[in-house]
Amino acid sequence: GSEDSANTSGGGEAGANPKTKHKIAYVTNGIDPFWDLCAAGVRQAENELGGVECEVHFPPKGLADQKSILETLLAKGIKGIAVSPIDADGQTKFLNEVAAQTKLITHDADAPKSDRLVYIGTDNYKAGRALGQLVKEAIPDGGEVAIFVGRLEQLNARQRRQGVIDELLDRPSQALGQIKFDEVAKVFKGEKYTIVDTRTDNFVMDAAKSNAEDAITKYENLACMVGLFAYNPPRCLQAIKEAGKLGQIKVCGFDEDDALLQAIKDGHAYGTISQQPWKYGYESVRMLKGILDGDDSVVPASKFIDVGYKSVTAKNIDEFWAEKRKMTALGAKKD
Amino acid sequence: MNKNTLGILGLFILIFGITWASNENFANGYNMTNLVKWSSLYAIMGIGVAFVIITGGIDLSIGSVIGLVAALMALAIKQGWNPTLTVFLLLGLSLVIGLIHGLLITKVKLQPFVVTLCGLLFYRGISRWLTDNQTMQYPNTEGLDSFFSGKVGLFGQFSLPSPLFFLIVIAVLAAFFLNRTIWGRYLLALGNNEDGARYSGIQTDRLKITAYVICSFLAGVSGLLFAYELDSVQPAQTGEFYELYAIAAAVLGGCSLRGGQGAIFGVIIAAAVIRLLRNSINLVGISTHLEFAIIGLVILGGVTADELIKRIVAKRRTAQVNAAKS
Amino acid sequence: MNKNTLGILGLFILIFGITWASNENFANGYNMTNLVKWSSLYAIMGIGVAFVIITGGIDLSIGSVIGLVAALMALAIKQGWNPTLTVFLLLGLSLVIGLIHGLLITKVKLQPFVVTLCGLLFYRGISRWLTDNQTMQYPNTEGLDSFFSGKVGLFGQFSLPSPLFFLIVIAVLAAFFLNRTIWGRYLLALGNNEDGARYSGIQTDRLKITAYVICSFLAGVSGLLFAYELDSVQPAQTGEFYELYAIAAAVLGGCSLRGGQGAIFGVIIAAAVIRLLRNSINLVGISTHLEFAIIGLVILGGVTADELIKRIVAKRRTAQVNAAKS
Amino acid sequence: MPDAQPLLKISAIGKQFPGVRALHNVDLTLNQGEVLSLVGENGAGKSTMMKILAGVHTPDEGTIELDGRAVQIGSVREAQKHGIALIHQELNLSDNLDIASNIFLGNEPHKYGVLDRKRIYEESAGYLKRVGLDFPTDTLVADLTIGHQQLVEISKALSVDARIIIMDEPTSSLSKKESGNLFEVIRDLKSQGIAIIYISHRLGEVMDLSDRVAVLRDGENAGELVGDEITHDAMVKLMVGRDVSQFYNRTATPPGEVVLELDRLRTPVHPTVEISFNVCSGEIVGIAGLVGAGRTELLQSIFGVTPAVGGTMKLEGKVLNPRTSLDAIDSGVVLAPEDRKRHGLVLEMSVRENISLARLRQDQKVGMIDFRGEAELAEETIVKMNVKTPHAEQITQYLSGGNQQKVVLGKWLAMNPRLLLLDEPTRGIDIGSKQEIYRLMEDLAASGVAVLFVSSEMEEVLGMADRALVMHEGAITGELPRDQLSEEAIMQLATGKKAAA
Ligand SMILES: Nc1ncnc2c1ncn2[C@@H]1O[C@H](COP(=O)(O)OP(=O)(O)OP(=O)(O)O)[C@@H](O)[C@H]1O
Ligand SMILES: Nc1ncnc2c1ncn2[C@@H]1O[C@H](COP(=O)(O)OP(=O)(O)OP(=O)(O)O)[C@@H](O)[C@H]1O
Ligand SMILES: [Mg+2]
Ligand SMILES: [Mg+2]
Repeated sequence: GSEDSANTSGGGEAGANPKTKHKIAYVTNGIDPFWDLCAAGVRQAENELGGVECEVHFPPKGLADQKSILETLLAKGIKGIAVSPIDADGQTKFLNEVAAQTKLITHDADAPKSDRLVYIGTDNYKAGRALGQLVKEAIPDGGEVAIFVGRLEQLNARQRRQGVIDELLDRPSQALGQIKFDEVAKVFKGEKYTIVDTRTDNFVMDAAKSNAEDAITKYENLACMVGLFAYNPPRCLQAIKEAGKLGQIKVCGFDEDDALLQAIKDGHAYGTISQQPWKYGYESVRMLKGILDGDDSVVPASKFIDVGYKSVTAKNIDEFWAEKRKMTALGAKKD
Repeated sequence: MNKNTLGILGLFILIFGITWASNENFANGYNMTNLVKWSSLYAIMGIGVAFVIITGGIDLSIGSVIGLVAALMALAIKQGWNPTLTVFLLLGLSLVIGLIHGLLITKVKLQPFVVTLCGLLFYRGISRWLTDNQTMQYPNTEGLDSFFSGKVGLFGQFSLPSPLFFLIVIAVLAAFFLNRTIWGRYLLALGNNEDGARYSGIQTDRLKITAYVICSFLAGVSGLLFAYELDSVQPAQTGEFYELYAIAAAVLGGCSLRGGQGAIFGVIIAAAVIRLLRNSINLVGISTHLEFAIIGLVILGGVTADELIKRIVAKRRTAQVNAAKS
Repeated sequence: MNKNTLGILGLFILIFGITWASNENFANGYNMTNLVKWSSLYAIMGIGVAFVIITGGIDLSIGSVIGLVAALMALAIKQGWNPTLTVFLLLGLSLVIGLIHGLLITKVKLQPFVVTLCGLLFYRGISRWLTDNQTMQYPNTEGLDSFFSGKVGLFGQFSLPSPLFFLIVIAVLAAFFLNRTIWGRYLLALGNNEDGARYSGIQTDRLKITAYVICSFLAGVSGLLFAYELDSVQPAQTGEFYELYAIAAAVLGGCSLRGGQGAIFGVIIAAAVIRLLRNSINLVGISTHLEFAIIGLVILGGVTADELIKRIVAKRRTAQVNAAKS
Repeated sequence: MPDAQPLLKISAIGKQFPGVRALHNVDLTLNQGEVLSLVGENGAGKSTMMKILAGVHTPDEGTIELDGRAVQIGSVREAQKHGIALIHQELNLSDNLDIASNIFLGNEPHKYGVLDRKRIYEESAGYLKRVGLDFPTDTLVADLTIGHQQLVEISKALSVDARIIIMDEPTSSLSKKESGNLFEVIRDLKSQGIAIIYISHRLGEVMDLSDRVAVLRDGENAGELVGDEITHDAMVKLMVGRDVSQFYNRTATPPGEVVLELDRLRTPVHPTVEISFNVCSGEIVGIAGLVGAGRTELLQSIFGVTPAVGGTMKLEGKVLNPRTSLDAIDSGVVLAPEDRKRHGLVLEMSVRENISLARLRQDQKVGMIDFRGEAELAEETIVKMNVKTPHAEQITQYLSGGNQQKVVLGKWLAMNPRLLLLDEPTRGIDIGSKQEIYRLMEDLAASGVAVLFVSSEMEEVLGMADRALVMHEGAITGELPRDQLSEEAIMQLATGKKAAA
């Protein structure tokens, strides 16, 4: 009886409806406020560009969850997916499976060996070097530097850290694909700068703060604290404030937590490197829409769209913060 | 099949039906295959923990054991060890872990919750340390890859994933062990009344240790399955939280945390319910932020309904007795 | 102070000494103030969960309750609610949460592990959903800020952090309640022998509910303290895992998971041990990757030593009894 | 004799449990200052009736009147307010607390909830004196023997200012001396106008104490006896519905070869005391002694659950050194333990599963359960032991005490033991079942099994033992052959006076 019902159902009509929006999905690598800013960019593009309807998924616990979300999206017949692969190399095979069934692009982290159509991202190593540059500006006379990060198992975290270390030790630049990573439990002594420690907190907020506190206790001559994940610099700032060493220990960070931006404005922190996350979201939607509309010109020959990064210091903080506010407000939409 | 299992089966069918009705793609081959795959993975963990729960114990460490085994496998391959040999070594390691748990619990008489909580912390820390907290890839050691995460096509996009075969073997053995062998009977007896079992000549310590060994062993198997399924390991994350899902599956599937009660089939269905819920949330398009809340509610609803049904049955039985007597 | 508490105090002094010896900065005012602060925060959670453990129950939900309260506070302030009023509302909410747990456990007769596991999932999901999973900053509502996370300077960099005052008040009340009031007595009695307590006219259900209410309430208080301490909330992460630390502190501090046993002072010292370990790991310069492993080992070592000491004491007592008899 | 206005009047009480009708249409009256005994077989509903009075259970139907006024007793609190105190059949102390705290548990003197510790310790000392318990009031209950714990329970009942005190088998774990002490207390209470409801399976005590006896059978009133009507035979007849004559009819046969031989055995609780004796095939040997004399400990050491710390044992000439019960069972030694519910049975399992629990190992086929054999064994045993159960699948929890004990025995008989150890085989068991258990012991002895039993009931030892060993503080103080058995001789040895050998 299925043939009869197929005739009478309006299935054909709906498929031909030109107003039907492309259903696409934006998949992150976890739950983090960073991704909410990206989602803001997604919403913005959705509103501005029209013709697409985008789901945003935050896999709660790592790779298994990301994989099953992608599988479900495929099952659902989604037309395009932008994903930030948690482990690009390990996932290549699976990503190819995905790419075979839908339009796949990567953002934030690339899977260069996979069949993804385009990668939207920044060079985290370069961004790390830029962060090292900020540290140099913050403490031009040199001194002890400690690094704080959530987890070093994420490639971007390792790249950033390596960038900072290489820059401070004035090592030559490494190519993104072939970076040699330094050990974690090691002190790196350069001419002016010494990287005394790297502490991880596993995303536990109180650990992030107490790591900062303990570093202040341990390294009496600490000159600069570098936070590689969004929540790290604000925790460092709190610890410094409570130790009565505001201004004495400089802070340089990554990302754009409001507390950090405020501190830059107030002169308590030196600066931060922003990847302008909304651009990931915006560009991802723009790419997918273009690809789905059959407009191949959106994809550059290099298959790489560099959204770049921005060094934010007291000089440009007002302008940057205004942009962030605008983006957040623009994209805010309950999911 | 007992009454408990019927309840959870009903829940499964209900959610299955609702999801199907609200999304036509739900029943396609691709999605079904995936659902079967993830359910199998969860069910294997759940069966392991069910054995421990039947003895009246608990195992909080399995998530970390999964992480450890997965990490060590990747590490060993990287170091150039023979993959197949490593698999056996790691399964051996998980047996040893279970043995240690069991010995601490029976001989030193520590509480299972405490021992396995320490295990949870310890194995996770060791994984992170050994791998320097780096994500590790699984190279294509072809044989193992398709053994642990391959598929046998059926028709269309319907296929049978490797973990299902593992589950079938494990479930059949487990159910057989529990219901048909003397040791299974002993396990149930000691879960109900440990002293009573001991006075009947049952070597309760050995059996309890066996239960922890089975549990850790199946966690080890799961670790390999998960790792090969994902082709990669994150030492800080892989397996995190799984103990809670496994325990939830065991409880929802009819194991009482008081011990002495358990049904393998129920655990499998319960694991499938948990996976189905997640699938359903993603398919129907409910905010992923709500996922945990919904799973929590459904489990709570499930066990509450179970409890209330039991009471009604008991009441009816009283009424029957009265009717018969007067 | 009982014997159990002496053991954990010894452990504390040992680690304290070792750390001090290996890092001279350890004993400076800044570090001591921090150590006291974090220990107080953990101890408050630990005391809450101790009440539940004394009844023979467990509460896995407190980490999620902490996250929920912290998230709602930020949300309310953002929405322009009166902060002080919100504090009272949220403390009220945590009371209600405890009440619901208690009712489900006593009236519907669900197992504490199951109820609070569902709570763990549910509250976490709700926090994420309500806040749309956004990190929320705590604006400087000055009064509350210094109330929950202020400091009273002593000399040099030594000062007394707010959480310490909270802890003192809570600990004194808790110890008084447990050891000096009839309800504390009832709690201990019912944890040991629930039927016996009921036959003595003790309203066991009410008391058990009270224990869950106290636990959730203290989790609520901790939620506010943590949030103000960190000046921000990550709905998906704040409080995650804390239940395990709190339970570990309670167990290490002398509460038996079998119920009927508990000492507030022990829990406080045990919480301090856990925090001290972390501090020590950072100061001595051990890889943070190993943190979990070390904490796990120390807890296991602590409870093992405790168990072995108990046995030796029991043996000596037997010997004495025999000596007295013959 | 009853006054116009009884203190307590219970009418037409009914109570159902899932699958069990415990009480049906029960009437009972109680007058001021009288001792009313309640007797009946296991499961007759005695404890249930008393739990209703104490507010533990609520009745499904019927009324309770106190001083002529109908009352609802919805909780233990309310019962206490009405002046009703119940000493439960099972011990209900919190052994993490001390004696004083337990005596006042639920009834503490307090000010705004704050304990009045001084009063608690002072006043509890007085109660201890009354029941003759000579311990400091801050002794942990966990450190007391069962018998002493029972005395704490009794002190607890005295501490609530009760008009009605109910004692549910208070002497089941008391020795003769301690029981005597309790009877003094009861008479004293009675003289103060307090009414007592006394439940016991020891009919001798009942005859001595009671003004009136009410008998329950199958949850219904079976009759009442007053004054001179209270005789052993009359009570038994009402309880079981027929005459039970010839209670003990042991006729010893000459013993066979030595089955069990103990040579200077030392148990963990009394590691300095050496125990030596023999038990022969076909012999029934009783072990008498006061509570806490170490009899249970001895049986447990022979059975391997608490392995001996020194000395040697031989079973039929072969060295027996069991480290676990399994070792003992494999050599042909089995034990029906004192605490049936905790050690004897897996209460949540069916009669079939309990009966086969020990035998499974023998009948296995490469580890697999022989289900058919198991079912046959269960059916056979139920018939042989005369277990009253609707079917083999009944959960043992729902059986009466006597039938539970028969299941325990059935489990062990299926093992064809060489030596049967019985610890208080008839504790808390009604008269009909008792008789069947005695018969069984004799049958086994006749078939050549050696039987060693521990009993605190003097008549049981006198009636059943071919030979009695008497223990005191872990040591065997004497051995009495059947012709020298007497109450006085046993008491002498049990209190530590060595027999002039
Ligand atoms: N809580 C309960 N749930 C179910 N059945 C019960 C419960 N308590 C008692 N029963 C059943 O009710 C009946 C009466 O039990 P009760 O304990 O009153 O007997 P009893 O006369 O005190 O026996 P005994 O001499 O062995 O103490 C028995 O069949 C018993 O199994
Ligand atoms: N597991 C144990 N741990 C410590 N002491 C024990 C233990 N079991 C028995 N005892 C003690 O050993 C002594 C002998 O106890 P046992 O139970 O063997 O005596 P019994 O003569 O069988 O008395 P009952 O009639 O009460 O069973 C008592 O003082 C008792 O408190
Ligand atoms: Mg009774
Ligand atoms: Mg005994």
